[in-house]
Amino acid sequence: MKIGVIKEAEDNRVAIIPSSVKKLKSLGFECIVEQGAGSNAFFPDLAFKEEGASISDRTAVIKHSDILVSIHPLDLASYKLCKKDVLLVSMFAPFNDKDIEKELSELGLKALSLDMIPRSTLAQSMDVLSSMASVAGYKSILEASNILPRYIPMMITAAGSIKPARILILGAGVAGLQAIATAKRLGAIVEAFDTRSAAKEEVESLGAKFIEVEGAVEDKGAGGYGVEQSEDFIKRQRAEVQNRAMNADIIVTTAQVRGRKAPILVPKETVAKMKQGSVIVDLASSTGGNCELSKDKELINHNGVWILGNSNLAGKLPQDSSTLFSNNIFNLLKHIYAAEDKKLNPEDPIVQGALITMKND
Amino acid sequence: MKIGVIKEAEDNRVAIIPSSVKKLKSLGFECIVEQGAGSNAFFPDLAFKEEGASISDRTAVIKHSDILVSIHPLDLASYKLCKKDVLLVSMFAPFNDKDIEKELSELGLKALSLDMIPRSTLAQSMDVLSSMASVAGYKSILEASNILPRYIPMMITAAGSIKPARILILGAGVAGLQAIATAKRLGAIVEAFDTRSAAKEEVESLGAKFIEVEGAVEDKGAGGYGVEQSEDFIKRQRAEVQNRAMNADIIVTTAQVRGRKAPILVPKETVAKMKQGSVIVDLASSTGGNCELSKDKELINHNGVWILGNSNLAGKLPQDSSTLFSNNIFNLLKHIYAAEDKKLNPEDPIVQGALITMKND
Amino acid sequence: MEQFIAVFNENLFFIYLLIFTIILGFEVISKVPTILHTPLMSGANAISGVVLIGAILLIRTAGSDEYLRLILGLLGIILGTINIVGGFKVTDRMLDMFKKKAK
Amino acid sequence: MEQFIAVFNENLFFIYLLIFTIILGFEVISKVPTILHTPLMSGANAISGVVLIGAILLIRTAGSDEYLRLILGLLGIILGTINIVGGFKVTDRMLDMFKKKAK
Amino acid sequence: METTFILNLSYLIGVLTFVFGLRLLGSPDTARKGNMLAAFGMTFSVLVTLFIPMDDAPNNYLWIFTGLMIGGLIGWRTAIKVKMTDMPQLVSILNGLGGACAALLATTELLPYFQGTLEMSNVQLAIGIFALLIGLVSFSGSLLAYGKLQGLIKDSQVKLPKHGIINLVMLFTVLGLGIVLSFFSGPSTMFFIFIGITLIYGFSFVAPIGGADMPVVISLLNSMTGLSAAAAGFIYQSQLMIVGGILVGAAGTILTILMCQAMNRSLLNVIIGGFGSAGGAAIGSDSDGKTAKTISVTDMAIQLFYSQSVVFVPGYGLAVAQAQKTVKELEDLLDKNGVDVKYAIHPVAGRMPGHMNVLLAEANVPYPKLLDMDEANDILPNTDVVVVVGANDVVNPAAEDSPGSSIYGMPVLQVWKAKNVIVLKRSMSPGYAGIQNPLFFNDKTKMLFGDAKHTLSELTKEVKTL
Amino acid sequence: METTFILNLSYLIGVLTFVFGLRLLGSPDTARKGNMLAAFGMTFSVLVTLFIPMDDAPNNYLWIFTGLMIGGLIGWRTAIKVKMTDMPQLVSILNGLGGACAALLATTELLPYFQGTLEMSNVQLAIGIFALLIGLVSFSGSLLAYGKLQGLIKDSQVKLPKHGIINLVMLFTVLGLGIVLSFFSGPSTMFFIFIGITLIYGFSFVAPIGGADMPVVISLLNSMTGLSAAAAGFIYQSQLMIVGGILVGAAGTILTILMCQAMNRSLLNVIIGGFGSAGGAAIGSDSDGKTAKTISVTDMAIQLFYSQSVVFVPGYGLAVAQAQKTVKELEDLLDKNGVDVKYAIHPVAGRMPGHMNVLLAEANVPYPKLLDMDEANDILPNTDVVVVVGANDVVNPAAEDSPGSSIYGMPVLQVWKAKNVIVLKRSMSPGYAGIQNPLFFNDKTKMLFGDAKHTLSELTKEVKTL
Ligand SMILES: NC(=O)c1ccc[n+]([C@@H]2O[C@H](COP(=O)([O-])OP(=O)(O)OC[C@H]3O[C@@H](n4cnc5c(N)ncnc54)[C@H](OP(=O)(O)O)[C@@H]3O)[C@@H](O)[C@H]2O)c1
Ligand SMILES: NC(=O)c1ccc[n+]([C@@H]2O[C@H](COP(=O)([O-])OP(=O)(O)OC[C@H]3O[C@@H](n4cnc5c(N)ncnc54)[C@H](OP(=O)(O)O)[C@@H]3O)[C@@H](O)[C@H]2O)c1
Ligand SMILES: NC(=O)c1ccc[n+]([C@@H]2O[C@H](COP(=O)([O-])OP(=O)(O)OC[C@H]3O[C@@H](n4cnc5c(N)ncnc54)[C@H](O)[C@@H]3O)[C@@H](O)[C@H]2O)c1
Ligand SMILES: NC(=O)c1ccc[n+]([C@@H]2O[C@H](COP(=O)([O-])OP(=O)(O)OC[C@H]3O[C@@H](n4cnc5c(N)ncnc54)[C@H](O)[C@@H]3O)[C@@H](O)[C@H]2O)c1
Repeated sequence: MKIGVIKEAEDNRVAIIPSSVKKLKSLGFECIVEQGAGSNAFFPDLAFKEEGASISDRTAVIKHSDILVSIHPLDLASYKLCKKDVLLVSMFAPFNDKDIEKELSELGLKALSLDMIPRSTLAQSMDVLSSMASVAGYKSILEASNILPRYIPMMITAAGSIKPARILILGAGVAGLQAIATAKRLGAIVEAFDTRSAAKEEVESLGAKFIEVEGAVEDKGAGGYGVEQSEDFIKRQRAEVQNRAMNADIIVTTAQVRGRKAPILVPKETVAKMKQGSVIVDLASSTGGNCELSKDKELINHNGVWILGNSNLAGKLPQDSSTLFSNNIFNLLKHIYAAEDKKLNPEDPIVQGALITMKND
Repeated sequence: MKIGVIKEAEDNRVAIIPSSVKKLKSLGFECIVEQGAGSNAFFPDLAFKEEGASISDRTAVIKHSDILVSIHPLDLASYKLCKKDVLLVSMFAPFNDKDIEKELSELGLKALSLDMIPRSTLAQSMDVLSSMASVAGYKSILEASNILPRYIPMMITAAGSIKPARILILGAGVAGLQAIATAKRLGAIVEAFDTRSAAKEEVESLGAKFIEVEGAVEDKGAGGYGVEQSEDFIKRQRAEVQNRAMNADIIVTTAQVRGRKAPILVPKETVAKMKQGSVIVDLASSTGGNCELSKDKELINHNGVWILGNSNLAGKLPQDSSTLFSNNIFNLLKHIYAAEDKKLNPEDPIVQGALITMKND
Repeated sequence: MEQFIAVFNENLFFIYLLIFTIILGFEVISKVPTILHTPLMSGANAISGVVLIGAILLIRTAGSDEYLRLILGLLGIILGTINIVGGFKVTDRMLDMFKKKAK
Repeated sequence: MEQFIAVFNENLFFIYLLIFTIILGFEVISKVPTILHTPLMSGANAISGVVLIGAILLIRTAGSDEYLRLILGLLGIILGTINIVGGFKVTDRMLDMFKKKAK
Repeated sequence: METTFILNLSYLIGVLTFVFGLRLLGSPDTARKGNMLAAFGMTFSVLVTLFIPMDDAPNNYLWIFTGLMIGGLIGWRTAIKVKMTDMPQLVSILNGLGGACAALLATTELLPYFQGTLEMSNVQLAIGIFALLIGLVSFSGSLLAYGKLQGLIKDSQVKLPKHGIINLVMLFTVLGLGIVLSFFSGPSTMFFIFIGITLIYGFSFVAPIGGADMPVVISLLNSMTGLSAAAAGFIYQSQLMIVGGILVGAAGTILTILMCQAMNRSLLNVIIGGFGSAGGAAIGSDSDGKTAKTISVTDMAIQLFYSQSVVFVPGYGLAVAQAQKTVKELEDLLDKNGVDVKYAIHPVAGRMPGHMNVLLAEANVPYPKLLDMDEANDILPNTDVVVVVGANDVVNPAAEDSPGSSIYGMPVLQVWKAKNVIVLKRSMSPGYAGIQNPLFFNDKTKMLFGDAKHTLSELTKEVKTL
Repeated sequence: METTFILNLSYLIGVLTFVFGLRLLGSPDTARKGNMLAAFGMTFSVLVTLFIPMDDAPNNYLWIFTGLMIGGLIGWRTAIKVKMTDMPQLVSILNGLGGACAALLATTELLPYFQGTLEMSNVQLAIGIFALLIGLVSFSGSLLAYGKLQGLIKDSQVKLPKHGIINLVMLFTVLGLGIVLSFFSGPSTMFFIFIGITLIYGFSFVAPIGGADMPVVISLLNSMTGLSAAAAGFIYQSQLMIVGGILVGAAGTILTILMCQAMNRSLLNVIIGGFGSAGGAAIGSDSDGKTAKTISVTDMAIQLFYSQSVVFVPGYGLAVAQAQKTVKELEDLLDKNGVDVKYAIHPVAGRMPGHMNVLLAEANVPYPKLLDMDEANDILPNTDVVVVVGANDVVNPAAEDSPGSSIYGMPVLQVWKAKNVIVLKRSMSPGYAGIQNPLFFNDKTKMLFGDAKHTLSELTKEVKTL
């Protein structure tokens, strides 16, 4: 079977890297790689060749692949060139792009959406959302601290004492946790908030402070589960978060809700009260942003406050994130083609979750 | 006495910040600040006014100041507008700009060069070289890790294991040490090298590894001082450094020798052998660079290796470095005008060291 | 009471000795790390086999035809010896674990 | 030698007692932290003032006109009492330092 | 005169070897020496007792040597052949034999009196009865303890309802009979009845006690044997027996108390017993009814300290407990003793990629000590002890061998291939994936429950005493 | 009969209070109780001795109570008024008085014999001479020790050349005389000569010993007093004196040995003495000839543990020693005991801006514990102990008060305003600026030499035992 690897249009990453080419080969897959596909991630064509891939132009790759892998989906026109029984592998994001399922079905193509892989323990080695969110969380702090006109760590020096920066992480999923870890490393005072009940423990497991508000309702009878909180409590909690936000030097927001617009966690008024030169990094900008003012893929300065909207920060660490992405793809292909006859097993929960078209084909 | 503060032409910093204005006032100094002088460092004019400074246009500031403070020297034309008995305070760098002394003398102006302040324990609170080098060292790692397409820390994840980055610091002065500290924080494996004999202890005091070569000549009779090393030893040492450089993900070079061109520590051949996507940050680029290929104030990519030449990285952390700079200036002025009659004491070792014209005036 | 006082006064030093023995018994053990509890118990057990001495004296002084005494004494000797020999040996085996490794 | 053996056999329990006392003296002290050396010395010193008992017995049994004995005994009592009272008190003051703070 | 002197001196030496032997037994470094010393003193005293000239004593050496040979052989062989894990039983039975010996002596000396062929003073009588009573209880109690530990007898087979009250009643009966016999004498049948009831009482005394409390009882019985030996010593006027017996009695008593303290129980609580057979019930059991085994901090400390290689497997629990520095401290201690310590990092341990790396970097664990999954799986089969610190899913063998499991197919750390596995967690509850972990029921696995940070710092404390 | 019983019982109780008192004195938590217990037992025994009915004893209570009152008053007042720093002297003189008391008793009992008015057995005689000898040595030796510690007598004033040999000769003379007197009797002049020479020997014995060794000698003399009390006990047939005295003698001996061990010396080395008056010479002295004082790890540990507030001042030496984690460990321990611990960071401490911040962040010292210079200088005057860890220039008072100094005018941490300063460094060598530091010669300052990491970890060890 031939696996096609495409050069991403607006991303420095590449979906499959040379070392995976070799491993795939040992499983019986052959790779055709578009010219220059890996160059922005510092994987030159030569490296692909050395590991046994063939280099072709884009159309050839698309036309001859049995499995066509890309990070972002291609345009429909390109997909029309594909073989009939091709398997498209990409982050189709059917939750955000509501039409994609229908369009691909109409073309009669089998599409496996990487962002639909179930988030089970077993599937974690194939979960690109996790690995990319992790990179993004790390990168968000590096970007922010590079934009921030101030130091992160405390410094008591002959030229004056610098207080440690305060960094606020809103949304403590994979990206948020990685951001917390990185911020702590740099010496910041880190606080975090999330609505999930498990988040507190997770945040504290990294040594950061979880923002809590007194007076939470606890129902001993509920067996440890959270119970509905009072209106008043939620209000105070929100106020508390806003309070910390105003004193923060850096805010990283990562809160996303599948298939819906991202919740607004940093409204205009909060931004207006922030310190000059402070930085907001909004990882949810592609789905509307957690900050009211953020613009996707842009760094803006709003009255002295920097706001970076970028949901694709993983693309800014292209070499390692390509490596991780490629490993995920390898693990995925290895798993779904594990059967002797190299056929997809429609019963497999991962295939079931991720296959967005032609499920019963 | 009036202190004039100029908006820097090519730098985001400002030499005096609002809080220093206030402190200077309590010593009897008045500040006139050029419009927008602090805006790039996130100190708006309003803040200056609130602390008691007056805001003027550039010419007015230059004309009315008794002490004219700037980070970088102004052009001679501007200096011509000054009062006759003005004290110019700036980083004139007479070691690099050999003419400046003569030119200013000819104009009959008293100039105090900040980079000529003696590096004694006492003068450390006025030493802008130290404070700015410290910022630059910190920033060099942030910049480099932001350019690097890879992670710095080790990561063992479901999508593969990432090895920790290797960071090599050449020149372990103030900037180098700060770079070491920052790199260690981010989880890198750090190695450093310097020619000063005290450097080993200093590097190790930060928990990093000092690059040593076996067979150093040690003369017990020399009382602990280093002795001349054999030609062969120096050669092996250089080879050892080159070896580490080739395996490094990031190299930060900071080696400078006063009044001379910076030594070449990373020759072309080494760069050619470095990994794809690796980064060199050359803090010595303004005096020719420690890397043969570096270009001052430019980020270039040489066959897949990034080379950032920038000797002014402190300017990229404008708010805090302005604060530190301003504190240095305040300490300096407080020290040199400590006498009742607000006259410079020509005997003072700091005045003696830093005054580059009209020493006996 | 009279009798008690007499015994007390007469055997004063012996009573001192008993009390001191008890204190000493407490004292030597009181700071023992938990890990040594079992070997210590085993060692103490072996020492309590000292009752063998009594059995030996019993037989040595028994008439050669007092078979009941002799048989009971023989049994006593066997039991006591098992206690002593087995006790010390097994303690030694337990303590073998604590041999320091060459560092 | 004869004499020695006789004394030994007669005073067997007393000899046991002496030996056990010595062992006990060693034992109670042997694990003392360095910081307690001085107070312990001081406390032991106070206890050695027990010789006062002898001085009291001396006077109590001295004839009311044996002035030499009485005067020497008086001196003994004074010295012994100073040793005891001063010794315990000063030890107490030293140990005052170790009062645990309210935590 | 001179022989008395020699005897006295020899016994004095014997006593001193016991004192110093016990003392040396109190510290790991010298314990072996202490045992040897006491053994030497014992041998010496026995030899002196054997050969010291006695006026017109029949000696009967044949009887004696026969006894010594038989006893010595049996003792030695048993001690050599017993399995390490069966030691407690052995100690128990040995102790019972000692008690029996004392009881035998007492019986032999008392019998003529009750048969009316000998006169005895009240004091002698009382002491004899005391030696008999204690020796008998120690004997029958130790026998039952042996049976229980060896698995021959189950707790439920010998435990009666209201056993505490029964024991109390029996105790008073035995004591009452003893007092009557000592002070008012009685017929020889009464003497035999006394022996019978006392034996039953010893049995009954141990019957309700079980599980983790057995060592305490053995220790208690042990100190009883010491006392009975001392009492027997009075009969034979042997200082060695008296002082040695009392010494063992005292040491045994304090040891018993220490053991109770180590289990956070009172001695009374143990003896009245029954309730609280040490946490065994709190532990879950798997579907086959297998139960997880626990290990004590002390035993674990020894095991770690004296092993060649240890691998820590950190998981989310390490992060929750924030125990990274503590584990590092333990590592340092082990390292110093020459143990080869590594960390095995599973790719999905924790709750974010690289979670463990972040923590261990914070604790300054050097990179070369961190193994990723493949490296770890290579060395695990040759590892002496694996310590799983708050990890669960990532060491779940179900991922390899139960196709039905939701994590089947995920590569995991094969800790069960190591020689020993110790799991530190707070309870039997599952991890993130919510599935049971058969590892906990593996024969090689021992559990140590509690917050990881607390457990680890207890461990470091214990290791420091080694 | 009954009074004997009461006396015996009381003395038994007295002995037990001594045993347990000494035992409790061995642990910081119980030491005070132990002292009280022994004091109680002593009072009780004295009272019993006073009032127990004695057949036709003249009693002479007036004499006794006069003595008790005078002695009690003097003892109490001295003990109350003595300064903490003068304690060792006091213990020494008190001990001397005890020795004198024993010697007096012995003299009183022996005098009639030597005057020919009383017969005595050899054993009694020997024991009396023993009590006398030991008591006298203890008395005169303690007096000299007192004089030396109080500064009344300088080592050089009493130390003769070849003092070791002189002492040896005197020792043999004294012993010889004693033996002659015990076994062959002699005229009363010989008895008095014996007393005289023995007194001189006690003096001479202590003469060559000096400095840090004094406590050891006092302890040794102390155990001697115990033995003399025991010997005197034989004269009066008092078990309390005998057992109590021997107990103190044994405890004192082992204590003496422990003290020597703590100083890494042997007892013999101390007694032969002279060489090695504990490091004093290695320490530099400033221009006025003032010398720096050192402190022991133990004393420092106590001082830290029992103070209210401690401020650490880290400097470049902390970085060189890589002692950041160790200092944090110590902080944690102190913190647990309620000590308020802070860190004072001087702006130029270390070799790069923020050097200390980097290190302390690595050790996870929380930010609120870090004070910058101004904050620190505010609280330093109210700080109990400042611990300077490898800092030098940044705590140099010359910056404030010697206009000639190259760092004159630089603001520094005013550690000398705190109540106590302890400086941890390896030697007296200067820091980066290359200038001497008068702080080291300040009256409040004590030095503790050694690598900071090593010293700090010794400190934590010691603090853990508190
Ligand atoms: N790495 C990632 O990116 C990521 C992200 C999300 C989810 N996950 C999932 O998380 C799991 C990670 O596996 P894991 O083995 O690290 O963790 P785990 O399976 O979640 O198990 C953690 C164990 O730690 C114990 N524990 C919790 N607090 C403790 C404490 N204070 N002291 C001692 N033990 C404590 C818990 O047992 P007790 O309650 O009995 O103490 C629990 O069984 C995987 O299922 C993985 O898929 C991973
Ligand atoms: N902060 C900066 O940016 C910077 C940069 C360059 C220079 N400086 C200068 O460096 C100095 C800093 O002052 P400081 O007080 O931190 O340091 P310092 O004055 O240099 O003194 C450090 C002291 O630490 C002791 N030390 C070294 N290694 C040790 C070890 N392993 N254990 C214990 N002690 C050790 C040394 O004494 P022993 O040898 O006796 O042990 C030394 O006296 C100032 O003079 C400052 O001007 C600072
Ligand atoms: N294989 C696995 O087991 C696996 C893999 C990855 C993630 N996960 C789990 O999935 C969950 C989500 O991970 P993710 O990072 O992809 O989530 P995400 O990117 O969808 O959301 C990020 C975080 O934002 C939070 N959030 C949503 N609304 C919020 C609001 N209004 N205010 C504050 N916070 C808000 C969410 O709770 C989440 O933690 C986590 O619990 C993670 O542990 C499991
Ligand atoms: N007040 C003070 O006491 C004070 C203040 C600041 C700096 N200093 C000292 O001044 C010294 C220099 O500080 P800096 O950072 O300004 O120096 P710098 O910027 O002039 O040079 C940086 C470093 O490069 C090194 N270097 C030069 N040639 C080299 C070569 N060929 N290879 C490798 N390394 C080479 C130098 O030794 C120096 O450490 C340091 O020792 C520092 O501690 C003292």
